[in-house]
Amino acid sequence: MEWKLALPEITLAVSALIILVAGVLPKRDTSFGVTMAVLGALLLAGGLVLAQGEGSAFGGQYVADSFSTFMKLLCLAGAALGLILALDWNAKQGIARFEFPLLVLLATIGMMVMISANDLMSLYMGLELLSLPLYVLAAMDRDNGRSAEAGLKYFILGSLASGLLLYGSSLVYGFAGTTNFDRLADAFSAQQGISAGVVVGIVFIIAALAFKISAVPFHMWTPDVYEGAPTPVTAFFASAPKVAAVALLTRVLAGPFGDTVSQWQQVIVLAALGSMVLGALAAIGQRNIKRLMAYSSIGHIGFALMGLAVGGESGLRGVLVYMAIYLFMNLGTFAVLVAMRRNGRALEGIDDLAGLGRTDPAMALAMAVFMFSMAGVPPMAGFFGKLYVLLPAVEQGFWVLAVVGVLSSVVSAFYYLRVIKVMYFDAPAEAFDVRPASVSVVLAGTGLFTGFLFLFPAPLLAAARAAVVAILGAG
Amino acid sequence: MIAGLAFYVFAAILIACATMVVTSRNPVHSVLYLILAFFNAAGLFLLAGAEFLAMILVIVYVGAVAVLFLFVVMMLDIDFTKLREGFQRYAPFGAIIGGILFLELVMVLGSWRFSGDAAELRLSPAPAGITNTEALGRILYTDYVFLFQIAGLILLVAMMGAIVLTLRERTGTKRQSIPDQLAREGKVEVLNIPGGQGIRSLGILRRLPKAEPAPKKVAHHGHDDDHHGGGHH
Amino acid sequence: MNAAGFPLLSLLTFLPLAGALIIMLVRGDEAVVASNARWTALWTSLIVFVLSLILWISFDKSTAAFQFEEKLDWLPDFGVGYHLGVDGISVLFVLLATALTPICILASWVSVTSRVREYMIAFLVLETMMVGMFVALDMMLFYIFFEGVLIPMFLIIGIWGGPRRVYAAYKFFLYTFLGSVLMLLAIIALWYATGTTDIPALMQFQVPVAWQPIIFLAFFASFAVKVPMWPVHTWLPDAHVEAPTAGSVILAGVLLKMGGYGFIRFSLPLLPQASADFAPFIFALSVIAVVYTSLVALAQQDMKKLIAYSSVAHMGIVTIGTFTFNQQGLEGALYQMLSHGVVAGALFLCVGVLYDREHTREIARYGGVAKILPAYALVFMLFTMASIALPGTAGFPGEFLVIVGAWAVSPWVALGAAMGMILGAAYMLYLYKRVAFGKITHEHLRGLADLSAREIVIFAPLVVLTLWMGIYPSSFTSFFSASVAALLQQHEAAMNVARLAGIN
Amino acid sequence: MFVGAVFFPLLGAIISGLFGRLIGDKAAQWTTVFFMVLAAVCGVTAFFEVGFGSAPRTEVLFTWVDVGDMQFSWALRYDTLSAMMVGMVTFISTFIHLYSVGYMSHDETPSRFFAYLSLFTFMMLMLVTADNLVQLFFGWEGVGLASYLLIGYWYERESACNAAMKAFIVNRVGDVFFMLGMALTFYVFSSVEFGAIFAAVPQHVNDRFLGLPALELIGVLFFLGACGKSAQLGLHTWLPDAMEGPTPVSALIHAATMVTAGVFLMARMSPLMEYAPVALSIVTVVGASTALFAATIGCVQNDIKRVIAYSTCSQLGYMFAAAGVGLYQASVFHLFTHAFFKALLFLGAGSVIHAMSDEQDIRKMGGIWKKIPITYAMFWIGSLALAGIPIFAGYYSKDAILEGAIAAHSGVGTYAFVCMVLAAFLTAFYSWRLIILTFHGAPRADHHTMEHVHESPAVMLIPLLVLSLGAIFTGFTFAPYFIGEHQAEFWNGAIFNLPAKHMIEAMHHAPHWVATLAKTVALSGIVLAFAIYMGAPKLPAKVAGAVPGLYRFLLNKWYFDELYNWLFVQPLRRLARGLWQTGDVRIIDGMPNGAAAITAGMGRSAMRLQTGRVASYAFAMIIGLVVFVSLFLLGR
Amino acid sequence: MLEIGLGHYLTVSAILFVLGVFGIFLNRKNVIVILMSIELILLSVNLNFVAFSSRLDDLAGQVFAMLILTVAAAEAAIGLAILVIYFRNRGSIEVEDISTLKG
Repeated sequence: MEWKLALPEITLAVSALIILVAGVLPKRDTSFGVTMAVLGALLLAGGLVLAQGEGSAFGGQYVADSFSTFMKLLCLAGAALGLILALDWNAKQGIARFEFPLLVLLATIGMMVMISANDLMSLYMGLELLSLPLYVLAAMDRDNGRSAEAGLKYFILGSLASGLLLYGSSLVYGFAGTTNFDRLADAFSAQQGISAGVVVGIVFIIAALAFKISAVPFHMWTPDVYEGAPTPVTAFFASAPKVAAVALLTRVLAGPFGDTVSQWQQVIVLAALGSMVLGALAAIGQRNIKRLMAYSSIGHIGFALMGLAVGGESGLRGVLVYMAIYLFMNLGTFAVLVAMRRNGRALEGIDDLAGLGRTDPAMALAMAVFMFSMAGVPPMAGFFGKLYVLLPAVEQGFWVLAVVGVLSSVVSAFYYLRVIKVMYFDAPAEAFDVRPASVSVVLAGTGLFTGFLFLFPAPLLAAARAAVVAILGAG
Repeated sequence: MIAGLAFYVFAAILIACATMVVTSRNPVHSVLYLILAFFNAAGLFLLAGAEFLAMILVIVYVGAVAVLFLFVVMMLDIDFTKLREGFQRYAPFGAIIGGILFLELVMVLGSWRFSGDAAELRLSPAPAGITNTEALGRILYTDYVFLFQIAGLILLVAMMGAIVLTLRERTGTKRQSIPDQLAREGKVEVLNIPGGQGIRSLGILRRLPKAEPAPKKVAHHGHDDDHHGGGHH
Repeated sequence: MNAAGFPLLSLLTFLPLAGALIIMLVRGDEAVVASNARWTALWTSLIVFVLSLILWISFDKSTAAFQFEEKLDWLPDFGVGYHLGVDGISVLFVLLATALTPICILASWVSVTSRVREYMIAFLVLETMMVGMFVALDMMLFYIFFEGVLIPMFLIIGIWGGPRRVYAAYKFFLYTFLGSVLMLLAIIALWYATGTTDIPALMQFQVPVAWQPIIFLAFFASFAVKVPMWPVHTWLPDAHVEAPTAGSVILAGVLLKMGGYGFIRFSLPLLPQASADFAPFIFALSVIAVVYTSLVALAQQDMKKLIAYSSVAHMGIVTIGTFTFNQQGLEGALYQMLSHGVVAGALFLCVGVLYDREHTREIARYGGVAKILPAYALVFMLFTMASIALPGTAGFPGEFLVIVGAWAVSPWVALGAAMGMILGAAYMLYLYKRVAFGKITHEHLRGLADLSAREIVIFAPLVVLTLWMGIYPSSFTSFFSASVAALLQQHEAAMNVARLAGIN
Repeated sequence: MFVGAVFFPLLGAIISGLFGRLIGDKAAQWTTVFFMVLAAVCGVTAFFEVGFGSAPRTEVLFTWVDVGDMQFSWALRYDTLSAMMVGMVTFISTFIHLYSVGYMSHDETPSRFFAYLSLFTFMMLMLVTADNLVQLFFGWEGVGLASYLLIGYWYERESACNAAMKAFIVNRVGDVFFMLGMALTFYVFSSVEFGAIFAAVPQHVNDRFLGLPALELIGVLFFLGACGKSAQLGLHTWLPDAMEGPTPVSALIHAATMVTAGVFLMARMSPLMEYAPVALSIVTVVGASTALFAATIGCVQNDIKRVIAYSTCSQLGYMFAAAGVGLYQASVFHLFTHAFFKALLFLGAGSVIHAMSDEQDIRKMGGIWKKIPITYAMFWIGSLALAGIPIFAGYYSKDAILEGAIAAHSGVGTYAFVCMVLAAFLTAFYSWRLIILTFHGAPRADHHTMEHVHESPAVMLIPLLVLSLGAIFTGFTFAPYFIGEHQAEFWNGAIFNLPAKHMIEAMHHAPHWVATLAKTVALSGIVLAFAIYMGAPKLPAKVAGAVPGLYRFLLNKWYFDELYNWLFVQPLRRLARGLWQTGDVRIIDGMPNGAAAITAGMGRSAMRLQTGRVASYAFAMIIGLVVFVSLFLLGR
Repeated sequence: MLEIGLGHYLTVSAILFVLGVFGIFLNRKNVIVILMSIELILLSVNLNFVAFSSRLDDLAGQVFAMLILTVAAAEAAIGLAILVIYFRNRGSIEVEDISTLKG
């Protein structure tokens, strides 16, 4: 059988089991060792993903192509960086448990399954394998009421979303007769008109996936969960799962439903508009930087959706490039958030960053780079992300999207600038605790990526292009 | 005929129970209604020819899930009298939205036709001549082994999650750790305290219990004063 | 490779960045770091300036073509390349930027005491962005530098600025950002129409007439804010007032020119039809700007704000000249930009000299300064006169040429521009009178020291330039004559084509 | 030599101005004087060489501007007109420098003063030697700058600063018209160089601009420019205030430089003006009106320098009137003679002020003629020349102008003639009013001042004596060349007259009663002044009391300052404040600030949607779902 | 009339679905009811799948339904665990109380 194709996932699953056993047996705290082992597993999986061949397996439930390679690498990187960030934070917060990295690992498997999903069933299973650990992770700081509340909210709304996904899937299955993407694609291209049931099913599915990527109007959980969940968990939430969900959405919409584009484009356009506007507006008044990042991520998703709405090779490539850049700058920002700790207490207020430019110039510089990048100021990477979405949007005549997009980026610049203002213009507050080495590593990596992507954009672009060709060709 | 009658009975009870689940004031009652709903759903499954699923529903859901619910409801020790009555403020509007959703679904569902392609599109055509259970068994571990394994992983996650979240190693309990005790040996210093002098005067302080982090302040975001930037004033 | 035999323009652009990196790596205690940062920044900028003199010397003035070109693939999928080059229009701006930067660094030598390292880094990064913007021959590259300027400038205003720096920095950033994102859309639209963002290639392309107005307006949104034109000028006084002296110098000296440069580089050659159609509109705004802001300047109590408003008025002259579509007007606009860069920069330095001593810019707090600081008063007088376009100083040729050019288009516009001469004289002399003349009413002023050696070094080149530009302007106009002539020729041709199309 | 005449003063100015403190005040003073002497030697030589040797020439220095069609150089044009001006300016300026050495001996920063003075001279020289309009404009604005500096020399005085500013700004108003004139010239002729313009004038006679004859328009614009510089009616308000500067400055401004620039411009542009008859009529009317208007004010002023200032204003009116009827030669001749006697008067006034311990109000003088006899004599000579009494220089030029006005045989000419005759009467009257009030009668100054009254030192008297010679002899010496039989070869084409007009001959053939009338009114003015101020010193106050309105009207200079203040200054200030506080701060800034506030408000409402309730979140999701589904179903 | 077609099943399932949705967003009482409402939604989905499966004569739907059952069980477990720790922290499971994070 072609099970070898799924080798990365299998490897990860097997190592999860092994590490679980290895972690649970000793009596002492094994969280550091387990984290390292998980990081090793992720690295290994990354190598395997790179070496992975192309093709489909398990009766068409699983597919591997350059798209999945691209996205999986992003997810693996996101998961690994998130884990690194958690390393120090969890220990200081007293929630260092060996299950934490394992749950991240299992969620990563879920993401990889999602990315490779070529069937509504594997889509659902991957999504759930991602979601369930996330629910747990959100509530991980179990002695903290806010963490628990975040977990509960996320769980309830997430379950509702998966209910919608399932209902949509059932409609698609019932009306189209199959759940396999390839067959669905064939069916849709063959039929003249697509029955209303399928379309409504697609809408349901889109709604559920929009929930995962927190697009308006399915975004409501995001700020609360981001704020309540432990910071490294939020970092993880905001990075890898988003990438995976966008990947899934891209594959679903570009693959099986690619021929029904005129049906769902409206929805994506609306969601993109709403997300961009809301992400820009609602963040203005925020005091809590995690909440701010939540709204910021909503805005970014709006931009990614713009690319998706535009579709076509260049539009989808814009999405991919955008997500890659988003992943790294977001993780970098969260690295700073993780390092916000004074006298052992974790801080979340924007004002707590006051005077960071003096007390920790390097970190402030990195943060400034991320903020400018998110605002879309060249030559930071974020600008290119936006550019690569705007180019096809204008090319395809989506003027409203493009104009609203750039205007919302101006509005959002307002609050990104506020972070910079607090860091550089305000009188210094007491210095933060010594920045952990793990944070420094993430900061340096993501900072260099964000700041200097403009020098060597070609590899990323080429990879994204190949990835897009893969799904468009397949669909 | 009988099947038709049975369908209506099952369906009616199912919907009635579901309504009660949602509206009943006492959560225990809700759980019990839920169990009844599951039974009736199992009946509907049976009518549709999915006997294995019907059994699973009864065994897994009624036997495990619903009982788990009941268990938790009891365990949480909720003061039922304090529970609020009724619905959200926006109930009428919500009802309208729900009604629209329902109408749309019905409208869509009513348009179902057996499409000619569906026959070829089927992934796992039901083989003739064998029972539903056997047919499922044939494919579950072969065609669907991938998903089956993932389901396993999901259950693993559920297990780990439940443990991680709820298992408490009581921090107050004292255990003897012999290696620690032994390792500590050299560090014990016997001081000769002159009579009448407190330990404080000798500079020996009792180690205070580790300070709990002060409760984080919940920031209020609703207010907007001129604190930030001031760019838009 | 190019006339210099090595990638001169890249070197000019990125050398300051290298200097910034070196400063970033400096370790040690505060004083050592500050001193090292200052010297490194100064030397870096001086080296850059000396390098830029190669441009000055080996630039071929006889041709309108781009020179010192460098071209590399960058984002090949979108036809975006790393393409640098200068022609007569841009070469002097490069020199302006490289010349003002060392002056600015010197001007901040003692007045900036906190976070010197960051300050110098910001300035060097700013220099990279400025130079890069003027040498970029690819729209996307241009845009990146154009926007990139915002980052260091935002920090310079916000960190080292005055009491309302935060408001000013925000206003500066958001205003400019809003304008330029619209320009980004226009650039993308142009790219969509042509498949390239290479400027020389775009110039060969006729943008469809139907598209031109909307693209023009998008460009206009960006450049008008940057120039700034009335009524989107209000960010400028605030930014100037709050920015540290050197920041104001660069802001007035170079950043404002980015808008005018943009008009001449993009709007005119790429959108000839729309430029011609919108010219009356621009004239109206510009004349309003000249008269309005001159009047507003008259009422100011703050020296920097007054000079800031005068900048708006002067840039109004620039926009008038730009849209006259004749040799005199365009060269006048270019000349006015250069001279304003020198003169307004110098005026801000003059304000800075007083501010360094008294820590106030309120005019009422001064008076009789000429008595105590005679050398300063002389320098200040010179630049005041240059600012009001006294013949023989840098301010005159530009203004004169613009008025002559505008006359050919509409005498009323010329009259409006000329009104600025009267009002300019009024507010500048009023300023000078209140600051330098009169009795010394504030006793604390008596203890002030006249220009230090460092300040003389700062002012000397500006004085020389001011006089040189006034007395021998042909040494500057000769740089852009060929390019402007080519531009006009092309514009004429495009208009003829459009006219023919209209007839048929 | 030709270059030196122009640039020696600049050299002096630079040395004195920049290095004055280094080399000491004395050295700085004498350096400038030395360079002025050099310049004067060159200048006078050049005048004789060019004027009498008929050797016009142009010294091209280097290209100034080269933009498209517009090309012009820094060049020194020496034809008779400019050579005459150069000679006169350097000559008079030299003696003013010399005089200043004495006058400014008690000043704190004489090096600065002499630098300004030399700079002033240099700018004037640049103006007169310009070979193109722009260089002329350079000098034009340059003298404005220098006058600004000099009027505001005592910058610690509020009034001096204000006067300086006023001078510059009012000049600027004129300059703007000049600039527009240049623009129009370039538009019409595609050149701003005199040679090219003059050669092309006949081809452009019928050009029209905005429906108006282009040449007329150019002429009017240039005249408006000249009005500012030469303090003609309307733009004259700066001139009396300019008395705030040290007296030598007034002498320089009023005699040789600055104010004569406008007249010079008219003469210089004669080839063009001749083709602009309407413009010329305007010039005549305004000039003649100014002559009368300034004279009326001069009769009631009490500041010794102001009286002389208004006389300058008035005399300039004569010059313009002459230019307006086409008698540029007479105009320039009056300019030439006027320079001497007006410099003499001002320096004499300076001498008086010097003697009176800086008192300028003639009501506080009197009875000092015996104490300062030389100054007194000088004043007489100057006044006689000014009043146009025969033998003295002013007679020849003024007479020519009056005759020219009658000879023009036109309405405006006649109007000008009437005005100027009246003005001549008033001129004589106020001149002697001034002399009598200043030198005669009972001393009205306090005892302390009177004790200190003394004759000025030699360094001040020598210039007075030299200038008095000029005031006496320049008239009949140069009359043949300027307006007499040798004028054609003397001017050598530097001044152009329409061949058809023959104004010089017409002037010579003017009726004899004109000359007689001129002499009569001048003499009667003198007599009247004597009669009133010597004979009945109480009478003027009574007259003033009888017609208080008229007296006040004249004393307040026809209320021009108040009018301008009410018409321009105040509204502009209010407008400026309004534009700033309302226009900028409230309206224009209000838009972005308002947009920001609206955005923030929208942000707050967006935040308010985020209630924290999980049920409403779910509800939002369902609403979104329903909306999307409905969109589909409706959209199909 | 008593002929039972697909439509009947789907209608029942749609009613169940809407009831479940109502249970989530109209409920003011306690979170457990919300969890049960989610179970109702999943039940309706299962009903859909089974009905479609039998009508299409395709076992894939039933497999899907089985997977859903499994996952739903896991989900219930985790949901109840989170609910328990929430209760431990806040001492309440009222829906209205779950709103300290907002804005």
